[in-house]
Amino acid sequence: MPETFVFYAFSAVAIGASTLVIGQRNPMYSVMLLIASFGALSGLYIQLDAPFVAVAQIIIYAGAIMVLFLFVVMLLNAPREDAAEYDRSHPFAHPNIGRFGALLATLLIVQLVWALAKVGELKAPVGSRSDAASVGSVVEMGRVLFTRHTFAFEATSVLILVAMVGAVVLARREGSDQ
Amino acid sequence: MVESLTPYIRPATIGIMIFVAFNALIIASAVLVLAERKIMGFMQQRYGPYLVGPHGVLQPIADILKLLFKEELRPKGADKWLFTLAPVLSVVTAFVAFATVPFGAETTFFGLLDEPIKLGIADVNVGLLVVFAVTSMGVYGIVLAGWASNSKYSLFGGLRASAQMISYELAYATSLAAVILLAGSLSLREVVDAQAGTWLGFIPRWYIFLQPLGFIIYVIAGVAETNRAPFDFPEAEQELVAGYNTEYSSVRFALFPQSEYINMTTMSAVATDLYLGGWHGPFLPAEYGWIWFLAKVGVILFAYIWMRWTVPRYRYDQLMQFGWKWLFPASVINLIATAALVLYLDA
Amino acid sequence: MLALIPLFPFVGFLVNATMGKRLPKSVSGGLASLAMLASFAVSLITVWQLAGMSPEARAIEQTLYTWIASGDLNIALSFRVDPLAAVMILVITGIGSLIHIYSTAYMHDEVDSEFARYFSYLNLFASFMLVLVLGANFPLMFVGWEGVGLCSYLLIGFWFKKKSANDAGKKAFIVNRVGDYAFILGMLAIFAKFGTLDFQGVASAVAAMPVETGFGILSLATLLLFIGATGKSAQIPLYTWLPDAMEGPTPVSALIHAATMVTAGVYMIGRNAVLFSHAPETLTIVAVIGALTALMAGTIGLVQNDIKRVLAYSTVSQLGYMFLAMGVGAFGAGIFHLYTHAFFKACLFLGSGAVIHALHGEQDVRNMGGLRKELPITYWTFLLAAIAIAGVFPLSGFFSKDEILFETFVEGHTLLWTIGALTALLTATYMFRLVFLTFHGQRRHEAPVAADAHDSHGHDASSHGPGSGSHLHDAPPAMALALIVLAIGSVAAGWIGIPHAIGGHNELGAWLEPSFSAPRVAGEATVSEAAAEAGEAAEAGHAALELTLMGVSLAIAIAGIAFAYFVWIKRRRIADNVVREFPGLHRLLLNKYYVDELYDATIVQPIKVASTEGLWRWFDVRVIDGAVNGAASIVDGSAGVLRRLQSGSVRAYAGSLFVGVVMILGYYLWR
Amino acid sequence: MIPLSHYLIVSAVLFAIGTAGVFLRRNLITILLSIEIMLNAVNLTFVAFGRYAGDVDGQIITFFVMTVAAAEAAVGLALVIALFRHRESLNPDAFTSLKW
Repeated sequence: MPETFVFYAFSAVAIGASTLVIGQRNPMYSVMLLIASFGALSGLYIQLDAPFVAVAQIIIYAGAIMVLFLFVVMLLNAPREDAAEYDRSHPFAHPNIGRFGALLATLLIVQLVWALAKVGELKAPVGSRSDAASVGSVVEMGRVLFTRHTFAFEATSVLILVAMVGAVVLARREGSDQ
Repeated sequence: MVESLTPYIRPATIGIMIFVAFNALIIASAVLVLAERKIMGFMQQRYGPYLVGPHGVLQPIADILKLLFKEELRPKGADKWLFTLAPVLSVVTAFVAFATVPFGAETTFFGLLDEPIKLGIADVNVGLLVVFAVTSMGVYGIVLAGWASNSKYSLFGGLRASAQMISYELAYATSLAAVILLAGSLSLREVVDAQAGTWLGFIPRWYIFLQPLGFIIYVIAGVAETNRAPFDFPEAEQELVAGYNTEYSSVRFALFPQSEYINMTTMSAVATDLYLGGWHGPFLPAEYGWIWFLAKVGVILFAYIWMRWTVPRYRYDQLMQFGWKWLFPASVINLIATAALVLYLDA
Repeated sequence: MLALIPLFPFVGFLVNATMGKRLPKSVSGGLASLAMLASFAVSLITVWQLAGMSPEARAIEQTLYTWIASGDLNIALSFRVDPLAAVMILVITGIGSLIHIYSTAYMHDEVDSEFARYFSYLNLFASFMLVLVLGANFPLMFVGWEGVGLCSYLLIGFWFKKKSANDAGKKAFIVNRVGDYAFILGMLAIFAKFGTLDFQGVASAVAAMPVETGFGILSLATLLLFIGATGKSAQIPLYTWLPDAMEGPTPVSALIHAATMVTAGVYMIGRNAVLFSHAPETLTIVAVIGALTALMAGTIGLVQNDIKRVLAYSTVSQLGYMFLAMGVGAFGAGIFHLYTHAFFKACLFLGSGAVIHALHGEQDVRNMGGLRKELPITYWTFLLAAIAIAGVFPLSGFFSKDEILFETFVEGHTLLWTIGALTALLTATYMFRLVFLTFHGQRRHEAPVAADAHDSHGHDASSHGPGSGSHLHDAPPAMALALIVLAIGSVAAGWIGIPHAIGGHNELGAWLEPSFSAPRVAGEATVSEAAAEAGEAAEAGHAALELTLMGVSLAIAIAGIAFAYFVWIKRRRIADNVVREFPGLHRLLLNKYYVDELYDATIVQPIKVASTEGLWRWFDVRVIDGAVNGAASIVDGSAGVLRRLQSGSVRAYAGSLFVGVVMILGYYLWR
Repeated sequence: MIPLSHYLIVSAVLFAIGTAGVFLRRNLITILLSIEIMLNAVNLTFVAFGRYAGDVDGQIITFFVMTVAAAEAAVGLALVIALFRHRESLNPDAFTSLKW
């Protein structure tokens, strides 16, 4: 069962890396580990007959977004977290909120797994209802993207523009307006 | 498992291919080291390396040995893991990038094999994107090196590398997209085969004739992506001692130029496949097309070196200006024009 | 084609309003005048086409598109020109263009932007007025109706830096609004009754009905419409705004407050002649109101000293005449007078404008006199117009006024006829008082001083250089042209309405006749033909009577002139003596019967008090503010508690959100 | 063949990890990274369901998610830089001035 093995390998890498991302304090490591996790995820995408998404995942996430993160980490060069000063006025602003959040997260996992267990249909093999060709072809994807989802596509383009302008305005130093 | 990614070939042959490509790349980098210094010498009216072996052909070997026997230094306060990871990462990405680059038609290696195989490791239906993706990963090696060695020169080098490579990836990808439009496929092999034959019997159907602007943009962006002069800001000797690899020595150091040369080779190979018709050429039977391929790659590599020793380095702001305000718009225009052309021809 | 007529001025307005600031005066003014001339040309062509048709079918209708369609209310944006409208558009565009040309010279001392503003308003007014006239249904007419009101407001308050001008503008607008409100109600009543607002539809529907006896829905509707008319046409009780409107530039007074806009009410009644003639009650009211207005305004005009106010009151009184005519059912006569009046009143106003122009803003006749020499053109044109309005044969005023009086007499309203005749006497008197005081006798003024003293006029005297009062310059060519043309008009305009009695045959009457009868259906034609025949017969029968009446009114006119000459030229003392003898009467007239004060006391003050004490001090402060503050304080109180939750810590918010997620999911699982 | 539920469980776990990260870490950049993890978990779900249902919409939505992620990263990091300039800190609890 090679693909089962591959699946477990990728999943393990993804989950492990993600755990480490939030598990240690150095943002530099976090970024690198997250890249690893993305790589594993793209592996899963390939296994799901979505090679294009897989490559896009690498190009966009690993190749662009993460570089941006890395850039900022290096720019600010603030590798370690500083101890927080809390105001006690808020129940959630308590030092233990971290653990509280972790608890909630585990709770969420339990709930989701349970929910999945409830739905019997999901036990079916992922490829059972359709063949790879129907989802694998880049041509089909492009056609759908530019016909059925044209509006969303344009909207995202506008979104990107706005984000770009916003980022420029925000990151610009005060006084360097001219 | 996925059909799209399985290059339906026997593991044996894929192993052979990997072996061939790997060694080819290593040799190429060695040759390039020598070629670079020889050509530089020629251009500066010197002999260049001359002592080691006849006309100094063994110079690369000597360099490698020298580097191997150097001491492994790691600066105090450098990040242990990343400092080691960085060069490995860069060289690995450099190698992997070549994985989906086909470099020849079917051949039997002068009858060594009982049945012909396609020259090229993996034939993926999104091969072009894979190349692009892996090369885009290449930046991490440099950036990490710059950050991990905990030195301001290196840090500047890394910052510059990240900004520069992100900026030029845009133009790079856009010029690729134009070719994809023409060929109507993301598979490099199909792109190459789309360029077989000739117009009017004597002009080869290479995309360079359809995409002159695209080709120029691709080459320039490629130079910037590989951090070669005139865009070698990450390691600008006059400004930052040696940029991101200031603190490196011995093998770790050796890996950086290694990966740089491999990246150059990959760039040239991809350029050949995309614009120069790959292994297609006159006079030779398709079986020996890989010779054509090598020749074309060689020409482009020569151009690389030529450029390096001819053109002075930019200023960093000029680099950014050029990348964002000229190269990228030009590539977009090129893309739109190509799209219009394709639409017109199809309609 | 029809749409072009209002369109040209509108385009002119757009251009002047948008880029007028940057245009030199010659361009903006020339453009505006050109627009008017263009639409005048189009009107001429239209009327020519109209004249080509057979008298019954004289109408061109053009429907652009359906404007409002909701339920059974269906209003098309359609223009319709029939003989009546034809006369109106000719008057509006013709006199309008003359006044535009006049204004180019008159307003020349304004800065470019003001100049352009003035002409943009003027053009806008013209286009609205044309819409009013050409509109084929009530709502469209109402659009024009409101539009001209707006423009008149803008133009009266043109020199908005002057408080008096602003107040006058506001007054005009508000008083008009009262009328417009009634007008809207009238429209609603008509729609409720007939289910249509199209003039043709209403007319034919009414024609089918019997003449109403007593006070019914028709009387109500028509009365409401008439109240609207009193607002627009300055009749009792809503006339008070017109005299104040003289704060505006003089050409504006000439165009809007003498020649065109104020006649809108008359036109409206003429347009709905069929409707009104089915409501005798209203017609009587109209007639009485008209007569009373004419008399009252005449008496006031006798003692006013501001040259423009005198003209204003004379306008009011002439409008009274027109309504009198309408009231006695002599629609043709009324329109005829409207048409002649447009000429000579415009001429008079422009003449007075020339005088004021020459005197750098002097408006008080007591400071004038002896201008005959300095301002010959102005003098002669003014004189001709005055004779015309006084009603001396064979000038235009004579025929129209006489026709009205005759019709009144024939209809049997002897009392009204007497009032009319008396008013004619007054008219002749005060007009010539004006002429004599202004142009004869000796100069009684120092121009520069006067200019500074009563600079009730936008001009700065210095632009003419000090001491220029010693030598006055007559109207510049542009103004002179307008004056002369109008003078000729006021002489000759009447000749298309010469009654049969003296060998003419009232072309205008015949021309207008179809507009006042219901749209004829085939078969009805013969009947109305018969009616027309009968009318002819009656005319013939009355010839002798008409001749005598003519003689009478002519005598009256001459008498008035002679009286004026006697009092204000020969024996100046008499006037003063009279004043001294009856100071109360004089003050009463001088203060316009204290009507303004009356309105102020009875209407304005109560409303003021009610709104300040009741609405403001009690309702607004107590109720509304109380509610607002109460809500605010409630929010404040609760927020004081809730704000604790807003710690500003992002993760706190995320935490609360996350808790919510987990709980909702849990609910769906455990359920 | 791997059951659909496996992929879903993986994505659920990733999502939970992301959420936990938002609470555990006191570094704005790491928190942004955690958000990226969540987005990717969702992407995985989309692609898995898309594969299961046999249409490409799942993947296309993934692209939109990526776009949003890119925008979010750009603006978020710009904010981080701006904040860091004001207080030499990346601790979210240091920026609690936006309250009553």
